[in-house]
Amino acid sequence: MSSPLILLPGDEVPTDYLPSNGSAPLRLGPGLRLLSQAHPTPASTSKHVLTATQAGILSTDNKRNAVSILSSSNRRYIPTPNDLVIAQVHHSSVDYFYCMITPQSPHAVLGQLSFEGATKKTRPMLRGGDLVYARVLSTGLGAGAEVELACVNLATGKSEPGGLGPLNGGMVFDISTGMAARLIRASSASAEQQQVAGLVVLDELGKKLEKAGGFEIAVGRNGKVWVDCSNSEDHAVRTTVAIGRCLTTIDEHNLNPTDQRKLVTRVLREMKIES
Amino acid sequence: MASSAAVSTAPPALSLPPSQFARLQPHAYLLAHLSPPASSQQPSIRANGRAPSQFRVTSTNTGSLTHTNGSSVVRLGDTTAVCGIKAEILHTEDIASWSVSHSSSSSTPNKRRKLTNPTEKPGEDRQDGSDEVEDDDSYIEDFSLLVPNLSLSTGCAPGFIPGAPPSALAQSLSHRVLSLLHSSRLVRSEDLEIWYQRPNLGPEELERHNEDEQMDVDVEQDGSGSVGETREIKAFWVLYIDIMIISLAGNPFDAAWTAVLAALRDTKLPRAWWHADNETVICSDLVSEARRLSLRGLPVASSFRVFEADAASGWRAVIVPDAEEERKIAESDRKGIQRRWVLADPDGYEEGLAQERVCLVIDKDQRQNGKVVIVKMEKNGGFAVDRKELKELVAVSAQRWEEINKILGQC
Amino acid sequence: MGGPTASLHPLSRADGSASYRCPATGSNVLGSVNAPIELPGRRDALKPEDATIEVFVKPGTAPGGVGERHIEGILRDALSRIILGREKGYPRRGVVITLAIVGGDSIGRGASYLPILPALLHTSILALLSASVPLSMSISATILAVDSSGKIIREPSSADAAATASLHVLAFTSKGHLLLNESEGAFNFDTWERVYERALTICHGTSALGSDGDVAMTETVDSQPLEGLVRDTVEDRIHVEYAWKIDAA
Amino acid sequence: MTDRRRINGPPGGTRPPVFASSIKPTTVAAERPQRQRQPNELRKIFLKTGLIPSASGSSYLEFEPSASLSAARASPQSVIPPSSSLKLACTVHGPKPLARSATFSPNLVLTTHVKYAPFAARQRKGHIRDASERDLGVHLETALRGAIVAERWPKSGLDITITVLEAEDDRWWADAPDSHDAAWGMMNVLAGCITAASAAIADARIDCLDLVAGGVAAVVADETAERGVSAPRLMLDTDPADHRSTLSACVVAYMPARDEITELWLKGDISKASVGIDDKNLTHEALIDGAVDAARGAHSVLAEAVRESAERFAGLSSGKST
Repeated sequence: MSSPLILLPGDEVPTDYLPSNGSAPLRLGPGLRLLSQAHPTPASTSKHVLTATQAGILSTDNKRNAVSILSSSNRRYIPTPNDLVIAQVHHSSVDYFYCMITPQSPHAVLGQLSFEGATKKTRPMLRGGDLVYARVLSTGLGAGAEVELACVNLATGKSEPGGLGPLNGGMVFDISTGMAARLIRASSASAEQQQVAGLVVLDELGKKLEKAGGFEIAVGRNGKVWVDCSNSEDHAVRTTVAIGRCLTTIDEHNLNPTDQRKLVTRVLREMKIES
Repeated sequence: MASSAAVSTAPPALSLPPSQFARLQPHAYLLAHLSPPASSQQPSIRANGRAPSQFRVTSTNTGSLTHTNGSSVVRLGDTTAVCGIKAEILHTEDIASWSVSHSSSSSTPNKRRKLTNPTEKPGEDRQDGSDEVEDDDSYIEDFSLLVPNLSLSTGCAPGFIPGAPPSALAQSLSHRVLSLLHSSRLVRSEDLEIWYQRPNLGPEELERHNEDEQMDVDVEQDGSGSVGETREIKAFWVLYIDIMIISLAGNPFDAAWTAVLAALRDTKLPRAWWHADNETVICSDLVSEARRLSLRGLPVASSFRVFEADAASGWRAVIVPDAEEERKIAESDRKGIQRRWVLADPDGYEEGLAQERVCLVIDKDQRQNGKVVIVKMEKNGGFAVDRKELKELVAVSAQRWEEINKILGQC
Repeated sequence: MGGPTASLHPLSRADGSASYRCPATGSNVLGSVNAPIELPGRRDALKPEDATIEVFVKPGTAPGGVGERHIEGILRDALSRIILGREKGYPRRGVVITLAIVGGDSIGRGASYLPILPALLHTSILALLSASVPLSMSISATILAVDSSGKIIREPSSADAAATASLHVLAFTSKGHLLLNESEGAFNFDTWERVYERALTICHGTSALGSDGDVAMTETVDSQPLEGLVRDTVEDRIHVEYAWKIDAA
Repeated sequence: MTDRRRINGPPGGTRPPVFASSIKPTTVAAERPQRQRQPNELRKIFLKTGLIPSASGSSYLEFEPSASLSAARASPQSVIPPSSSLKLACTVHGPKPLARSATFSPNLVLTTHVKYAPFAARQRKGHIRDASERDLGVHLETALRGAIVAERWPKSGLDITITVLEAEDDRWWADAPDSHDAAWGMMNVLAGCITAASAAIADARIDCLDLVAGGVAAVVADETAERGVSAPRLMLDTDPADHRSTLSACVVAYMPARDEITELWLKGDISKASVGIDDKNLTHEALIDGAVDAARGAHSVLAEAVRESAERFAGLSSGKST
């Protein structure tokens, strides 16, 4: 199973590609569905088959015993509960901030009190154009349903995972939703997972910019990445732009790890940022 | 929708009256009719009491509308179509593209043409002038001589707002009628041409010639070579074919097409000639001088829908057997339970329950012992009908042709 | 004369898009798909358990007319059979397919739409794949003309199409079902069966139903099956997008 | 001027045929049709309900062809019909909930729609309603609104659609169309519309005060062999093609049981006519009375058709319960 398997809708998933993790139930990810035999014929061996419903690469995860289809990476973002997004406040009412997740979708609501430690007195005063890093709480049902966001875990009252809340300073760059998903996976530690996502850029940047004061990054599933280098003093803006350039270029040209390293070196040299 | 659950319990012990059941569980209701329990010894019959390949009672009436050149009323069960044809005159001087080449003496415009006669070799037609004249109908398409329009905004069924512009369905039906009129080449271009003979012949002769020209369409126009110098087309008849669907209970296309067919057969065009002094076309109002159109054949339309037993297929994820397996399953169906039914001439209720549609337009070639000629074959929206099924449907449509031929012959 | 060519995702704003051109018939179509999207103002007409599929065909030069409404209906009926409108996120929402006829001859009043139908179908299916709309299977379609001597011409040019006895458009699913057939002109059933065989070979090659054996001779005439074109186009795109993953593996 | 939702004719436009006899009217035996009925004799009306099952109520109405028309049908001489007879279909849809956007209404909202088929008249009609068709719709709505018990159906709508398949002529075809001459045929069409709609509403089982019927009367002047134009006379249910000139005409929508008129439409001027002759009875009142008499006649046909509809409904429901 060295070469990746590309499936089209209606194609069956060959059984030898499935993770063989014994007893644990197989988890089906997006792009796949299980079909049962409607009219059993003696010829057919199995009663069930797995078929693809989207075109993409078959991706298997032996550890979690999961299988899914990786389809086109450049999709419009559709809010799903628990996604982390970067939203922009559009306007506010007494109870809610109305935020923009993507320009083409209706506004999402963010409760004035859904921030860590927020009370009527201490709630953040956000104005139109301000950015928040938030989690999708619910997407509602049916047409016209509102997407609800929160910057706090309602059960614990903490901003979990860390970093949720207003984003001050920095800059936002647009990337593809596929890239955003990869960045999230890559940034959530562990070298092994970075291998999975095929991204070394953050590591590389982190190493090279350590001396210059490092940087902060937040990735939203809605195809936005926020970068801030306020620690690097006079180079702050230049470094921020350099990081943004690296990320968007890698996204556009689908660079592999080797090229990513080369790119980082080149961009930093061009922007005259010492490493 | 618990229709799959209702399937098993459908036939016995209904607490609802049938009309209510039909509304609440339409799919199960029709299925229960089509697949009676084996023990009951009942034949498979549709909810409307027809056998699967049975068409509704069809009746036509022609010539009852006073202000038309030809008219018809066709009733296909509860679907009623009224078709009226009004002929108007298009002067060649009003045609922007009527170029010098057209108005010159040549009566055989050098235009593209379709060959229908399958025995004819390609390339041969180019030399044979007389055949060409008979076969060339490009005028009809090029100058829009046939103008069919179908209207559903007559209150024919709830859901069509009266006075609103034609719905997508009405537009689609209008287009299908026009495209079938073109592709079946039902109307002959020469029937619509109004000629002018320059008066180097005596006026009586002109009269006579015109008559010959227009009355005898089958006469080969060999004369066009010799007298061609002085003859030219001055105008065309344009047929405005308007179809009003007065009542819609399924299968509007068959009703509309039959109405068009009947109205065209009823259509009489007055004798018309070019009046050089007035520079206009004058018609004779004598019925004895008017002539009927000589139509090419009698293409008859038959529509079908496929009803599938498994309405839940959209819900339940089942393996869709590929085409090869499909055939094997179909074989086994003969013995066991039937899964799908091809319903001829669907009514409105059935149309709502069956997605897959087939429409066949066939004619019988009278010159070749009534050999079946398919003029149009449309199939869309499903997997059930394949080669074998289409072959059977052609046979059903051929029977329907006989029926319609008889019905139209009577009026 | 080259075969048909296609590309995925030429438009960046749409959820999915594709362009398709077939030099033989002279058709060139650009299509986009937006799905799932809210269809405001049509709430009463939306089906509660299924997606609403809308198709719009825009002719290149002339304004649209009744012919476009007809072809939109044909496309909608065919595509709604393979789109899984009941998958998560799709019920009560819309799948909107817009097809622009970019090049080729414009279709006149009441003229046949068949010559451009295969291109419209291919563009739609590619755009749907590019938008990752869940589908039960893929399709491929072709147009064949039969001339008066009974010879079958593959993908006739518009001039050829006008001079033939009958025209046939057939669309097959990737599992070999006949999803759509539109035939016009005068022909008999035997002729159509020959057309069917040939069309199946064009769409699927000989491997799909090679049981008869006698279809092998046509293999040389019809180089690459059209189903392969759809597959290759999608695979190429995925190879580009997942270069990082494929290279790493 | 192309309509993108319809199939259009040649862009240059077409002309209706011109007949040789209309240029030289003497050539063919083109004689004005003559009224064969007595002045107070009505044409027979064919009226049937329930022919369109998909509608809540429906009716089909046809006037008996005039003597000249049936003669022309029996032995056709000329392709130009001497006159025509009204044929129309009426459907009623509802009561149904009003559109979401509509404002609240405590009463049944009546929508009437009259459309001629393109082939209904001597001249081809357009696909889009013209002013006269709209006008007919308004007149029809007034006529019916007075008869329906509208408060029985709050927040509901009732659509009444009439398709005129064949209309009455406004005058004899060979008469020069005088610009001052009114569209007399429209009055007959309206009378027919009222009667047919009334039957369809009853067929849809909408509560009504009474069956409202339409009737037409006119003051006409005819040519006679001896003295040219004869003295104007009052006639019921006139066919405009039968008469040399129509001076005035009146159509009423009348409810016999209540002796009420819900709609009155009077056109033309009879002052000159009444001055010129001694007959002092030729007043507007007489004209209206004449129209009411004609409506009474139509009412008897209407009542019969509605009785039939009721019997069918009763039969249907009894069949259902068994």
